[in-house]
Order: sequence, then structure tokens, then C-alpha cells
Amino acid sequence: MEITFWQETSGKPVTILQVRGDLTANEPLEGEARKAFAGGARDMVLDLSHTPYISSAGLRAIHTIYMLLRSADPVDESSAVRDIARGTYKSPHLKLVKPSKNGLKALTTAGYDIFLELHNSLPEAVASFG
Amino acid sequence: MEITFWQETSGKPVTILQVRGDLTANEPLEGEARKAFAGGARDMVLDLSHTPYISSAGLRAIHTIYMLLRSADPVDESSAVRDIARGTYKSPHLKLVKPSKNGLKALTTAGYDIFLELHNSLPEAVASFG
Amino acid sequence: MKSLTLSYTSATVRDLNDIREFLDYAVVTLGGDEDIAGDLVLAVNEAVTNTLLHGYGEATPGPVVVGVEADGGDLRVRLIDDAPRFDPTSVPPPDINRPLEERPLGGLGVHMMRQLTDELVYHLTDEGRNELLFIKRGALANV
Amino acid sequence: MKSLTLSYTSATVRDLNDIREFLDYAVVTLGGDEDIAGDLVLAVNEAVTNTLLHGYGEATPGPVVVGVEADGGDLRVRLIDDAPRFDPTSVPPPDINRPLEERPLGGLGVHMMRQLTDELVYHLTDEGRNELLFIKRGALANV
Ligand SMILES: Nc1ncnc2c1ncn2[C@@H]1O[C@H](COP(=O)(O)OP(=O)(O)O)[C@@H](O)[C@H]1O
Ligand SMILES: Nc1ncnc2c1ncn2[C@@H]1O[C@H](COP(=O)(O)OP(=O)(O)O)[C@@H](O)[C@H]1O
Repeated sequence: MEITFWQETSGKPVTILQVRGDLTANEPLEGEARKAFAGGARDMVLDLSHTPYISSAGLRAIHTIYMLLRSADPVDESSAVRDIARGTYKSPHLKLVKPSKNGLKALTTAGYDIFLELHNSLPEAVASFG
Repeated sequence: MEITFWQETSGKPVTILQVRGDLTANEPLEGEARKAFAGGARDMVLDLSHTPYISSAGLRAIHTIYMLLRSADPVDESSAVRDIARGTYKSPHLKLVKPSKNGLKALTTAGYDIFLELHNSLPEAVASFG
Repeated sequence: MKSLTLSYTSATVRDLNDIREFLDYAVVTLGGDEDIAGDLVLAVNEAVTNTLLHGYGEATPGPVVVGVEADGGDLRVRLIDDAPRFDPTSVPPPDINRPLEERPLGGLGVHMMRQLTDELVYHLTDEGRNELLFIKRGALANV
Repeated sequence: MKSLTLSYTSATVRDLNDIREFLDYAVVTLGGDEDIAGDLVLAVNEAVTNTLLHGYGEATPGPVVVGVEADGGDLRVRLIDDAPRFDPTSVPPPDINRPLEERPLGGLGVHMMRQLTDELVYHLTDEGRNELLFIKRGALANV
């Protein structure tokens, strides 16, 4: 597994975390995300389009990043609670680019596809931050 | 395994037996050779360049074809005996086009490479009949 | 019945990659399709990971046997280890309908094993080994 | 030690293709190179063919187990069957220096098994099964 991150700053600054290879451990990805977060990143795209395989450790990393970004947005808390109650809430600060079929299986089995936005491409995911 | 045979008649008529795929049974190849022989074929090239794998059953087929062609050339018998004694005899009526590394292993393990001409290409093998 | 087995006298997490590749190879060789293979790779990878991390402990390698069996139309993966007795089917399922902020981290491995198989059967062998069966029914219907 | 095993309760000559593919896969997975794999595929294919044709008889399927084991630097293939007791290492070697016209047809299978391995060991197991070991020494020296 190889993880790269960079920023897109044409619109709102968005940090892209790109995973290449199987996502079977949580530490490396969490580490990179924490580094980006420490550097000020508050909106992230996790690009899983080059990730054939995601294990539960990979899911844990995604969950951790979600919570990290969530923790930095107290304003968001109240509207989130409302949207969650309505079943319309999707994380505004973390978006995913769709993994392969097997990777997707892991996400849906865990119910993550319901609570995280999945995009078909990286540009689409970046643009979704508006 | 797929076996095709055809004749080249620009010079001396030569029958080409081409094997595609693993040579792991003796009957199909022997059958085709007998058919060609019954049709008058007396000089043959066995093209093994598309044969990744040769088993002892394949070696048996080669041996059988060799004996078949040998049986039709009584004139040859005496000079053969002389050349065999000298260690310079190679079958004048059956030539092989070299198989892959693994196929070659089977031939050399059986010592067939000493008694049968091996050529690097089909045109070379056909031309060797003069 | 036809089966393929991969055995280690002392496996570690570094072997997980090979185990996943073996599972994919074995399922396809036995006539399962890539979809079935994908499910079983995901499910069994979780179980072997648990054996290595929770069962033996990360620093301690131990025996692991992964067998893939074709039995009629069914495909079965048999996972055997010598770690302390542990029955994953006794782990309560997580509530995956709750939003992420209300869920504990982790605890999804056993859930994936269950979801991705038709049946997950645990039993302790006569020799006191953990044996876990992952069953896919009718996976070989077209063979 | 790491090993991969392919088992059949009733194998036939139609399974030889899969057995060769399995051997190639297993040798490479255990760290052997393509050359070693090629030798073992050739050698073991001959033995399994003999088991099926001479041991059980062409029309009768029977159990066959092919195990590939990494043990230190050595690579071993273990072939087990339930056919009548037969020790291939007792077959006299053919004289491959004689020209083809002076040789009998066939009789090269066991010769190939011997030539393509460093050691070929037969033994009858306690359960009365034929067990044939194909050993390649130092095949994994670089692992
Ligand atoms: N082989 C095992 N031996 C002992 N305990 C285990 C084993 N497998 C799982 N467990 C326990 O069950 C829990 C749930 O496992 P799992 O669903 O895979 O999630 P996770 O491993 O992410 O915690 C683990 O946290 C662990 O406490
Ligand atoms: N598993 C077996 N059971 C009984 N007889 C066998 C077995 N394997 C080999 N043989 C005998 O040994 C002989 C030599 O075998 P081999 O060298 O493989 O050549 P081939 O099979 O071409 O005759 C066979 O012809 C057969 O009589």
C-alpha cells in the first residue's frame, strides 16, 4: 500500500489522500491523514479508485479519519444531529472516490456507503466541496 | 493439444506436423502421422515451437513416428547402422522444430536430442531436407 | 471432492498477502467465480488476521491451515489454528445502521465474515484446535 | 514450514491439467523459480499419470494428494495414493544412449522423475498408502 497526499486549492482547499494497493492496515493511512490535519487540512477526499482490496483494518482507518474531521467542526454538530435523525446526513468533510467491486463490498457490508459520499471520480469528488 | 498437418512441395515434398498446446498424449499425434504416412508422406517436420510442455507420452509419439518413417526406408538401414556406430546418425526423415525450455527438457532427459535433428525454425527444418 | 490446502507451521501477518492470493487461486481452480472468490478472500482474511493478532498475538507466529473444498455445488473454506479457543460466531453483531459518530471503532471483522458467507460454523476439533468453516452454497452450480 | 496441498477423493486423467497448474503455482508461491517449477511439473506429472493409468487403471478414479512443501532451502513434493503398492525407484533405468531403433517404446516416465529431481524417495505409509517424495535441494536458497 502506498499513500500520497496533496492539496487542490483552485476552489476551497481540499486535501486528497490517494491509496494505491490494498488497504489492509489502518496505521499508515491514519498517519498520513493526521499529518495533513496537523497541517490545517479540514476537507479531504480519500481516493480509493486504485485500491483493489479493503479489510476491516482499512475500514477502521476511514472511520478514524471521519471522526478526526468531524471533531474540528463543532458548528456542524447540531445540523448533523438533525440530518442524522432525518437519515439525510453524509459527511461534509470527507468524500470517497469509489473503490473496485471488492473494495466496495467491504464499505457496503459495514454500512459506510450510507454515511459517506461516494463519487465516481476524483474531479467529481473534489468539485462536490463546492 | 491441436495438431495440423500440411505439405510443402516447393522442393522435396515435406509434411509438416504442427502441435499447438501441451503434448501429453501419444494417440492424437500418432494418428495424424499415420494418416499422413498412409497418404505417402515419407519426410516429416514435427513443429514443436508452440508446445510448452511434453510428457513421456509425447516422447512415445515422437519415437513411434520416427520408427514409422524409418520402416519405409530399407536402403537407409545399412548406412544408418554405420552412422549409428560412428555416433553421427541423425534421423534423415524426421526433423523437429525446437520446443520451449520445458519441452526441451523432456527431449534431452530422454536423450532424443542426440538422435533427432533439432532446428530453430520451421523454414530451417524444411530446408534441411534439401 | 477436490480440495486445496495451504499450511503454515508458523504464520505471521506477513503471510496474509499469500493467503489471500491462495484463496483467490483455489476458489477459481475449484470452479467458483471471481465474485465468490472476492467474498471469501475478504471473509477469511478477517478471520486469519484475528487468529494472528488476537489469537496468537502479533509477536507470536503460530500454525495456520487454510483449506478450500468443493463439495457438490458448495464451496467451503476450512480455517484451522491452535490459538486459544475462540468462537467468532459468539461475537454480537455491530449495528451498522447507526451513523459513524455513534459507533465504536473496529469490530467489523466478524461481521464481514458473517455477511460474506452463507454460513459460518465454528467447532473445536477433537485435538482442541479451532476450526472455522466458511460456506458458500451453490457456488459451483454450473460446474 | 509452509506447504500447499491439492487433494482429490477421486482423480482421473482429466485432472492432470489442474495438477500441473497447481504445481507451478505452488512452487512459485513457495519461492522456487520457473525452472524448478518446470522440472517438478514434468516429474510429478509422470508419477500421477502412472498412478492413474497403471495404479488405479484408466477407468477407475482414485484418491490423489499432491503436497508441495518448503523446508529450509529444500522444496519437496509429496505424492500420496491408495493404489496397489508400487515403488517406482525399483524400476531399472532405460539406456538413453542407445539409438531410438534399439529402444523399446515408452518406459521414460520414471526416468524423467529421477532425472528432474535431486532425490526420489518412496515409502509405504503406516496406513498402507504409496508415498513418493520428489526433492529439490537448495531450491529456495535465496528466500
Ligand atoms: N481469534 C481470536 N481470538 C481471541 N479473540 C478474538 C479472536 N478474533 C476476534 N476476537 C475478539 O473479537 C473482537 C471482534 O473481532 P472483529 O469483529 O474482527 O473486530 P476487531 O478485530 O476489529 O476488533 C476482537 O476485538 C477480539 O476481542
Ligand atoms: N503406479 C504404478 N503402479 C503399477 N505399475 C507401475 C506404476 N508406475 C509405473 N508402473 C510400471 O512401471 C513401468 C515403467 O513406467 P514408466 O517409466 O512411467 O513408463 P511407461 O508408463 O511409459 O511404461 C510401467 O510400464 C508400469 O509397468
